[in-house]
Amino acid sequence: MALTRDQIAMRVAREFKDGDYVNLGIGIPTLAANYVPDNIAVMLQSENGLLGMGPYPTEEEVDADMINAGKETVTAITGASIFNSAESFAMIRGGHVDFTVLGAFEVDVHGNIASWMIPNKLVKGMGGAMDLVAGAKNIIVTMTHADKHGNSKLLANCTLPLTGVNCITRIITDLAVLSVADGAFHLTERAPGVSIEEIQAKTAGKLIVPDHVPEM
Amino acid sequence: MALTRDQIAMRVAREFKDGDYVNLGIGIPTLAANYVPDNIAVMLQSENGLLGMGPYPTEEEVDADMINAGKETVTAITGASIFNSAESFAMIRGGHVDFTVLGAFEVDVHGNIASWMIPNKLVKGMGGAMDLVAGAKNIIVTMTHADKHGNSKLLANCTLPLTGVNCITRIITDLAVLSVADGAFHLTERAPGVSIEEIQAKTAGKLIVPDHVPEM
Amino acid sequence: MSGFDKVVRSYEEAMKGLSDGMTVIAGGFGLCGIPEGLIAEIKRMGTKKLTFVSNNCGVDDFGLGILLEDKQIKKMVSSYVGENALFEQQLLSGELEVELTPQGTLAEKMRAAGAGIPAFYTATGYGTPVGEGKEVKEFNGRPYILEEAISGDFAIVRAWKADRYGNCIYRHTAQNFNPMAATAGKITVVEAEEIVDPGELEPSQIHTPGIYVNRVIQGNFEKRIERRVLAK
Amino acid sequence: MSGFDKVVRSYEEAMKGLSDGMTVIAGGFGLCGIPEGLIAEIKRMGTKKLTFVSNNCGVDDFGLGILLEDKQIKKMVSSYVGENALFEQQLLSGELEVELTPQGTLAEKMRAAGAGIPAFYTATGYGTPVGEGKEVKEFNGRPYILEEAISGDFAIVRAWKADRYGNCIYRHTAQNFNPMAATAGKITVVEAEEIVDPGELEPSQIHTPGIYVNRVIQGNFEKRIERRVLAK
Repeated sequence: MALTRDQIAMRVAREFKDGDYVNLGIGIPTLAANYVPDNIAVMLQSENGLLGMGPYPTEEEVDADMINAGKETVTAITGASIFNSAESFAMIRGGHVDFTVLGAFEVDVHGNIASWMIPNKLVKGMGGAMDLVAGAKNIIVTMTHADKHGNSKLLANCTLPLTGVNCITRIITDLAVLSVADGAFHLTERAPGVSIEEIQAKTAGKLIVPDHVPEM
Repeated sequence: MALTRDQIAMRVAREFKDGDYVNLGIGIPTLAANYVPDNIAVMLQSENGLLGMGPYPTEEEVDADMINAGKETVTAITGASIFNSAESFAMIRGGHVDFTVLGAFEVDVHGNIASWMIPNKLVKGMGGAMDLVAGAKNIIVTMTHADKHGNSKLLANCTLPLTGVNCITRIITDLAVLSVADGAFHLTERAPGVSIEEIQAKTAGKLIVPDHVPEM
Repeated sequence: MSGFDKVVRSYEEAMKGLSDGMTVIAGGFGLCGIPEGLIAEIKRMGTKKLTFVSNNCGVDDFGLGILLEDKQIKKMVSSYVGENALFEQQLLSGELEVELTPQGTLAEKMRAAGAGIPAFYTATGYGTPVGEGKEVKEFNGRPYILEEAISGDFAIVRAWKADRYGNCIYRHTAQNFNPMAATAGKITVVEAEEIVDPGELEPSQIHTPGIYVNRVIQGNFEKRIERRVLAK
Repeated sequence: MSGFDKVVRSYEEAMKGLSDGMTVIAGGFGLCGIPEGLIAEIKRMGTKKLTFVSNNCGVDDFGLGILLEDKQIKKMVSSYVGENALFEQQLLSGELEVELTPQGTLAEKMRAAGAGIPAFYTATGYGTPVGEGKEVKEFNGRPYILEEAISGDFAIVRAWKADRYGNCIYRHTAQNFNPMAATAGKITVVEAEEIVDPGELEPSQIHTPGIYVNRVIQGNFEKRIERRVLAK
């Protein structure tokens, strides 16, 4: 069965190591914060200038001067630091953030990602996404394996304008976990009950399937 | 009569306007702080990261963590700010410091300055001098008009390795005040009792002398 | 130190000199940390054909969005826009131009302008529409694009506390783009929640040294929240 | 948050992994704000052929100068050196190499390394020996030279207060190069005057966010003064 959004987030959270600094994009990536295993701690970076982002505030804690990169009210954990946008992106661009998790429209076998612009639709902008994919040491893309029409989002070559090139190495979808290397997707795990045939059918780019593909 | 070091400093101080941010090099430039007119205020920038440098400390005020760019113990005035070296030079390089006053070995008619290196003598380094001459809006060079052998320091072309090119517009020596423009030194003032002939004799680069040259 | 007293008494004085066609660098992220009163003054002045360099363009009736009503903005340099209908409409009709710039590149362009760095290399945007037409150079085998500094005729900034000399500190994430904006204006105007006497701010805790600031005005802020999300 | 506790108990642990031929970025200006104990540990370790990127090289018996005694330094990248006799002697004999770099360019090179900016343009040094062999480009009619980032295998930093997560604040002008150095090391080690619990430092007043820091050690400082000058 294809994973739910929360199940994808759960699988993402298993990638984290104790002590990781992590930037989570909006949507499924943000949910991953709810599933960090009890025996490890990660610190969340919000690119508007907050390292050590905490949960949403209570009514009493709400403060217009304390928001996250999604412009939502938020809190800071004990031991957080707050800084300006240039410093925040120095941190990101300089490779100090261990993990970035973000959504995408398309990813291809070259590790290219398209996530910010669909031609002929209003373009709102890339925000910090281009900086994040250019800077993070590890990037995990989360998305559904195919769009609602069944078209694969894992392509031989991205068709939409790119967010970054040659930067994606790991993808977690509702059907599978894949790595990207040497011009191909490499299937490493499949969602429980999902067949390799289904994954192959929904992967347009070159897919390498090892003899044994464990369930997640 | 040629000016003393303190008299040169006094003349330098007359250049300052109320509200100027000023960086003073070691030697004569530093003395200028003692002669700021009572009716104006300037704020001193020390390039190791202090804006609003105060006087030397009393015995009780001495603090190893509070020094100036000459590595001397110093104090901060009320309203000072302290920052890192990158910020300090952002301020300098970005043209936010109104005045830089520094010494030189040579200056030429192109506004070039040599102030940090004499070949075959031990080179200790340029410190912040190259950043200062590249960044300040106004630079005043203070020096003796000629060296102790009587050789002019105001040349057609600098002979020593440069600190900066095409950046010096104003020179205050023990004999004269000069501006630098259009490939020449322009005499604007002379020290009391110093003849134009003496200044001409000690200026190797092209010197333009107006009809009337007031005493300082 | 009267020459360093930068406090002005009216918004009119604060924005004096702003004229049609100028470029304004603005601090703030979304509606957080924006100089509300200075933006209102620009609306009152009716200045036209302005270019704004700001991460966002506010919402329909708040922030820079209010300048759209009278078509005062010719161009936005931003990383994320379109949180309001009027913006979309003017963009589609060609009345408004947008230069989308990655958020980190935008922050660094402002810092570079203030720091006398005319251009810098970044990997951000290489191989994307952002990199098109820009110089590419490899360092350690990786390609980077050359991005140029961006400065303004004016910079408008919101501070939490500012002293009379223009030294500023910012509160929580209202800091965001404000410190960089403060360095990048020919004339930098700070609207502060509180103006204090010199000496009240700890010198080594000042975010923006007063040297970058030309005018300081006491502000009065609504501090609207864009997305109020509460703990469940 | 055990994974974020960066406190180490011994200097040996603090400098573990430093080996011959490595590059070390060091904070400090003159003798002000230098990580005294970390430098002493490098002397104790006897590591050789080190390149130090530091504004200065200390004096004969203090600061980085003590590493000259056993010829541990192969190269200095500095803006101002030679405050000691041994330095001069080793320089003249060719045992020591010096790359003189303007102070502001040096600070910016460290910052650039930490910020993922491989190179930037600056007017500083154009037309001087510093500019020789470097790429030149004009912006608005003025020539600038291209300077590259400089990073280290290690960075050694002195903080005033550091919390266990590595968040640091610096005291007075002991700040100097320390914040940039902290961003530029593959392994960044902070020697603090005081280690405090997370939460004791105000988040928006932290100079160096802990993300840049790998190890924190409680230091013990002599704080020698290089030029004691008193008011007359």
